[in-house]
Amino acid sequence: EDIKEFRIGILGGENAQDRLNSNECLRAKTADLLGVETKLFAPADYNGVIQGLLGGTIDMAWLGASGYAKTFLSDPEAVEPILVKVNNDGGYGYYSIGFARKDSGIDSLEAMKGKVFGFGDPNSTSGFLIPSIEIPQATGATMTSGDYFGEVKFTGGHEQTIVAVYNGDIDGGVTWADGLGEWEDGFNSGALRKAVDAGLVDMNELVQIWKSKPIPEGPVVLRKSLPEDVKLKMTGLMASLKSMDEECAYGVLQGDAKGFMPITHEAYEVIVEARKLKSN
Amino acid sequence: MADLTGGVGALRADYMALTRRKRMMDGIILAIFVALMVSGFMIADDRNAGGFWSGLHRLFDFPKEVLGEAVEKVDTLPAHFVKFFPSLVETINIAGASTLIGALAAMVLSLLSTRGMARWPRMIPVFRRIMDIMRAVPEIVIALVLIFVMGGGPVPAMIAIAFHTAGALGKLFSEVNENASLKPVEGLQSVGANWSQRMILGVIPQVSPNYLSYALLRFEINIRASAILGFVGAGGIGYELKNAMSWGKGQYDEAAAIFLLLFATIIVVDQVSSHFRDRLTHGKTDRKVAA
Amino acid sequence: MSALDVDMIPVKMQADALFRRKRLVSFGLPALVLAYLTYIFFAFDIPGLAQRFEVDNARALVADSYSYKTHVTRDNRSGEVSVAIEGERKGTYEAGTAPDWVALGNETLIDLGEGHVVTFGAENFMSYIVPGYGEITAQPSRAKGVDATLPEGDVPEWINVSRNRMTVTTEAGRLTVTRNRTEVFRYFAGWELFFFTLDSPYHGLGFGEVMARALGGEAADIWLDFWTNKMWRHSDVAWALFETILMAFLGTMGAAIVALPLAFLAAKNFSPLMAVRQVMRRFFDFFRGVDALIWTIVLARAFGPGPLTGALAILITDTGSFGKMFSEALENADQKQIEGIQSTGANPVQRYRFGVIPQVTPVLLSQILYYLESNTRSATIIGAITGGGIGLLLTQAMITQKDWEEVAYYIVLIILMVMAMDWFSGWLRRKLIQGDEGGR
Amino acid sequence: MLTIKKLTKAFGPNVAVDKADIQIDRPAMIGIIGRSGAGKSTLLRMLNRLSDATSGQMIFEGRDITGLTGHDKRAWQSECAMIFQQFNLVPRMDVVSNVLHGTLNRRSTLTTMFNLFPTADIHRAIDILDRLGIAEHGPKRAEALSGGQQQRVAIARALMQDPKIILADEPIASLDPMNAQVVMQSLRRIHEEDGRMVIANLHTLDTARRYCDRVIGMRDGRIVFDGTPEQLTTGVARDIYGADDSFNEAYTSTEIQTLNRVPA
Amino acid sequence: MLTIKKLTKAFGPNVAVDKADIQIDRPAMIGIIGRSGAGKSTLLRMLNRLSDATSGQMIFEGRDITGLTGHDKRAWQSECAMIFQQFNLVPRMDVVSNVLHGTLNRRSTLTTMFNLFPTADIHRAIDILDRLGIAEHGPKRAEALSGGQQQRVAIARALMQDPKIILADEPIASLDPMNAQVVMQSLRRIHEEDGRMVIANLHTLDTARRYCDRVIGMRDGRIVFDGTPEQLTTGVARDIYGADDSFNEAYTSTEIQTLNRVPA
Ligand SMILES: Nc1ncnc2c1ncn2[C@@H]1O[C@H](COP(=O)(O)OP(=O)(O)OP(=O)(O)O)[C@@H](O)[C@H]1O
Ligand SMILES: Nc1ncnc2c1ncn2[C@@H]1O[C@H](COP(=O)(O)OP(=O)(O)OP(=O)(O)O)[C@@H](O)[C@H]1O
Ligand SMILES: [Mg+2]
Ligand SMILES: [Mg+2]
Repeated sequence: EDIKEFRIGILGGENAQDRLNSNECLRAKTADLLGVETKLFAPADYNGVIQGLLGGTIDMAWLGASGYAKTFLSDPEAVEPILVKVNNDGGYGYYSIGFARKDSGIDSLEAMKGKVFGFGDPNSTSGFLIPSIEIPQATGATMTSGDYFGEVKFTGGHEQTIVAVYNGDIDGGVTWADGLGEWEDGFNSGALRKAVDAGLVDMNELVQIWKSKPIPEGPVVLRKSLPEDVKLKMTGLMASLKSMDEECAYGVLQGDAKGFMPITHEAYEVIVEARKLKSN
Repeated sequence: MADLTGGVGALRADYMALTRRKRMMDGIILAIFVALMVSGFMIADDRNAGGFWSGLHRLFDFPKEVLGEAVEKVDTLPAHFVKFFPSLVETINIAGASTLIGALAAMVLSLLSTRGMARWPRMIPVFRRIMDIMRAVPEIVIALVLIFVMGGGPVPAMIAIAFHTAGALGKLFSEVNENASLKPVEGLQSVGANWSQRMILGVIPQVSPNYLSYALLRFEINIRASAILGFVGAGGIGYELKNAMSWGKGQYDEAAAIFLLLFATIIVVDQVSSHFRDRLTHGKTDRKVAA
Repeated sequence: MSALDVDMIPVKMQADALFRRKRLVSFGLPALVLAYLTYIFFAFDIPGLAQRFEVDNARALVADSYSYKTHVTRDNRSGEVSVAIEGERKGTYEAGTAPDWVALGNETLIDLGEGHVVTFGAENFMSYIVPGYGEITAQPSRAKGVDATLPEGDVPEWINVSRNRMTVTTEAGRLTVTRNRTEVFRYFAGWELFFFTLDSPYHGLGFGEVMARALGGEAADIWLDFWTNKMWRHSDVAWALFETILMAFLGTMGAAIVALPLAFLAAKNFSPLMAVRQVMRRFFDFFRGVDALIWTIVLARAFGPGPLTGALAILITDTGSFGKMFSEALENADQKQIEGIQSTGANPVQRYRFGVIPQVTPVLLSQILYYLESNTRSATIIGAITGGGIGLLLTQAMITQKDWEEVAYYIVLIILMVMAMDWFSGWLRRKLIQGDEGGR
Repeated sequence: MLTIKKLTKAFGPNVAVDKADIQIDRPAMIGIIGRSGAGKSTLLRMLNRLSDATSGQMIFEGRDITGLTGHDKRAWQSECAMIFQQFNLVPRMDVVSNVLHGTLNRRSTLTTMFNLFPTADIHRAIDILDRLGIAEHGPKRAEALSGGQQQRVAIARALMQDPKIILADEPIASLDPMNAQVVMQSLRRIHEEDGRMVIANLHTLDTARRYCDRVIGMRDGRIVFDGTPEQLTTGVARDIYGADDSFNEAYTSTEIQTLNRVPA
Repeated sequence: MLTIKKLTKAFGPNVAVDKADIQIDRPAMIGIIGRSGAGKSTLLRMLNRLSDATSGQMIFEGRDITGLTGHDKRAWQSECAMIFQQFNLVPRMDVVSNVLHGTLNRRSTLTTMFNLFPTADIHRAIDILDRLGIAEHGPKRAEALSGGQQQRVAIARALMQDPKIILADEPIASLDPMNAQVVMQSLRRIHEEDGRMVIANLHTLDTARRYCDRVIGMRDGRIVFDGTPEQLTTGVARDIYGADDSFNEAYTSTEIQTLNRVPA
């Protein structure tokens, strides 16, 4: 069967219009390749794209690992991972970074005991899923408010976590970073770097209190029920994006990266298990 | 007699012309409306990720998923109710406090912007524009800005809702004021009462039942608004609902419990307040006005 | 006379009692309000909030909303200097060009005004002359960090220096130095590149000149450059506004169309069965009680993100509201007119058409139009959470927490849009309700 | 022509019309009198089938109309026009449209939905209005007219139905004496010129005497008098109104007396 | 005592009061007559400073009251009570509270907000109501009283102010003759017993004649008569009312004539 249009979902982190704009070239290429009308959608949160994939109203998206796991758990037949972003250093991982204000005297998880701790979005891998599993392993206590931390909150997203810690609304929080480069710059890329670039925070005021094991970058997924040739064409297009059009790849990959490489569901089984664990 | 039929003939012609004109106007208006609706629908349908017709059969997928899990874990619901009750109280408090503060501000603003009552009659247009602007700002805008400045929690939501409420109620209140009699005010003026005395004694007693009725209606609306603001980080039950909802499978039982709590609250408040409003405006025509 | 006084004693006592009661009420009510607000004061931890209040953030927000900054950045590894408005790629000056207050060359001289001068020297060296304070220099390197030198004396509050990073904030601008980068911000009032971006030939021209060129036949080009401005995206913003209004319009009108027949089923005097009526009423309560936002989430699965989903969510909620209000209006309908029509042998549909609709039209119309305005606001919020439109632009601009000038722009647009809809619906209401001579 | 047999209407334990028997052989102008609550309105409403009889029969030209339902009932209603005390017009619509409502039974739902009445009907409506002397008010809204004018619009609507019977429930009770006279004269003229049967509830004896060929008196739901105006003596009236010896006919006729004082 | 000099009030091009000169030396009961629109109300409202004069001066006991503002103006208003045709009470409040409003100028906003009127004041209010014969209505809402009773509450409020002057703007125009008499007699008694100056706009000649020591006639904003009731002949009245020879004094006095017919 043929498709009449192709719909690409884009996840947040940047101004909606900027996101649409940096993916505009991808839209044009897709439309050329598939010969059908192609549209971009940039809902406000992870859930919007996930619902779209589940409901069959979005055909391709670049999800976070946790978001992929959620999709998989809701309906294993909905989507399949095809590609993952590869960093300049050849890896495809990043880190969840725990941080606090320097002047609060907190410099480690131990010092956070009894303090207020903030996660980002519940569907974020680095902002919630991984830390919510690895931090209890480190502290030996659960993440329930009052158990180890005085209170555990969701701030809503990486940006909000950073601002909340910086303002002192919460004592410590987690966000993502590539773990490369200098702390003072907020690493080479990630939410901290963006905040620094925006002049929102001064990294001199912050300290790192925790760092996760590497987290796999989220996959680019396609809806399983798409026709095979569409899947093949789109996989090819995404994989060769960097070599075809550097400028476009920069926008789509949200920065400098080596490109995409193929990946399968197996790479995310750990995350799926982790997520299952967190469901009550 | 011929003259008479001629008269009737003229009347007939006039009326037919009138009817034709009216029919044409009706037709044009109807056509414009239908065209707007149809083209609007088509644009929206086109801009949407999924189409209307193709998505229709999936309408119940999501409720089914949520209900499925909720039914499966129905025994956890009472525990969830207890767990989320404090958040519900917070949501109600946000609505209550903001309605109260908003209504007080609206009272002053409306008195200042009603002819015959205004403290500074020349400033009436200024206060009116202020109310228009306060009314036009969606709560979420103020809430988001305030969350940025002072962090999450109930206060930004309270301020945001109170701000909007002041504008919305201010307009309704000033309509009420306009129907109030100025005679008592003049009577009080003649004894040398100052402005606040004239307002407290001369106006407020006349208008308070209507004020109260509108404020109650607003309270209903504000409960919903404060739940919504929870979605953007302003605390209360909306925050819990958003977290449970967006986590998805695995926490849908929580989502269902929160939803039931919220829904029950809205219904209860709605019924209680409409009962009181009926009593307050008993006999008068109660013009229900939108948010 | 004394007998009269005695007569008055019970009256006076009665009055005293009355006033005691009144005093109780007039003290009691404010006291209750005050008690509640006190409770709120502590329940919402307002004292703690005052402490957390970030004056800096507020200042940054306010300042940024009416001003913009230009970044002059040197990459301390490659030595390249770039100038970019708001530090964005689309606001970057072409290599080798810069605004007139930046002199490129072997040494880059940056004049921040009022005597503040920053120099990017050779070998990553930099200096900043602050009038009334002295010269700040730094020599960032991989080995020794920032290696800053300040004038004698205590380090003032506006300088934040550590081994690997230095920040200097003055009225003239801001300077940050890390091992990798040296960056200077200079602030300007206004919204940057609001009309034309740097690559447009019309950038930097005065209004008069642009007008003159427009009259000279370049109007279409000028409009295109403005309309497709990459920084402000006027066309996208206009489209978003339209989408928001579209959601409100479709939702409100659709709800009215759906609710009208259903309202008959829920009205005491029209509903065939008590049970039907009760069921309809509960349906209305349900549709109304679940907010449009939650409907958006429910509908997102079926229809995906987009304006249609938002419009349908509004439609569902308002079907509840309208259903309730319409059925109340119908219950208040005058039975005499209906009976008059009935007595001619009209069938039920005709009875409703002529006996009911003409008398409820003004009530319904005014309610629908009130909702149209209020739904414009709701559509903004719905858009903010999932749907699209100006609300999405606004929340996204806010989440990035740097484009406050865009936020301010969107807020102004939203306020204007809502006020325009308010005015429009009021105008239409007056027009339709007064002007429909003869009824319909 | 119209035969009413043991027609009864009970509201719960309350019997509003009690085994009424009426026999009418030729189109006549009939007045029904009786004090408030006697059952006059209820009787007329049953005839028009606005309410259902509890028991008994109504037969018009050999056809039993008591149990008609749906389409047949509406067809009967269109043959049997009703005029109300409060006019029961659609106040926000123009006069001609109100008159056109008399044709609703003959037109399809769809055309009427969009207010699409045939031009011929519109012309006839204006002619009828002209006959009643109010054609020039045709384009006005009904609510803009005086009471007497509105009642004439109601009569026009009735005529538009081209009915065999016109029922009028206290048609002049809300009118001032001048207008009352105009309306009663219109009804009488319709009866005489078109030969239609007119049954009118009246609350003043002298109106009944003056305009009707036959008067029916009701009391507590029962028919207690049926005869010509001449037979309606003060004694009989006392009986109908259940009054004692102090009964003065003038009590029931304030309005027409006033009317007599007005130069006609 | 009270001197009014060239007092003028113009509403745009319309001169409502035109260079009025009045000189009053001792507390008197003064009636102002004149036809509708003559400027009576405007004059009184200027005296009470409810509206501002366009030009001219008002001097009371040596003090110029024309230009007072803010606190001083309100203090003057408290010395100069006003009674209105429509009573201008707070209808939803009880009678005693309405009377207590007379003391507002002396009380702070806070006091009034919390209803903290001193008990002594409350008792005095009741005494005043008693003097006017309506003490037993004290706890009722003002709106529950008849017109005459409400007007007496208004007088009580005026007395509560303990004013030097009482201004009354057609105090009996909305009252029936019985009540009118009671109200006028109350005003007269207050004048006689307390020695307060009373200035009343009246619209009937014989009321003015009966109750006043001095009558001022206005026409088109100007003062055209100023003298004792005895000097107020029919000719003068014709002048004031701008009537021609067919002028009949009875035209202005329907109510009191009716009063005379009512057994007192
Ligand atoms: N819908 C109803 N439900 C209950 N009782 C009714 C109803 N309609 C009429 N009745 C009763 O039936 C009796 C006859 O009423 P009806 O209206 O026929 O009297 P009427 O002769 O028309 O009086 P009037 O001159 O006041 O119009 C009265 O006792 C009335 O209370
Ligand atoms: N607020 C106002 N604005 C404009 N014109 C006014 C105003 N008040 C009064 N006038 C005019 O001033 C003139 C005098 O009015 P005023 O009310 O003093 O007359 P009056 O003698 O009290 O008449 P009445 O017996 O009808 O109360 C009239 O022509 C009136 O129209
Ligand atoms: Mg009747
Ligand atoms: Mg007057």
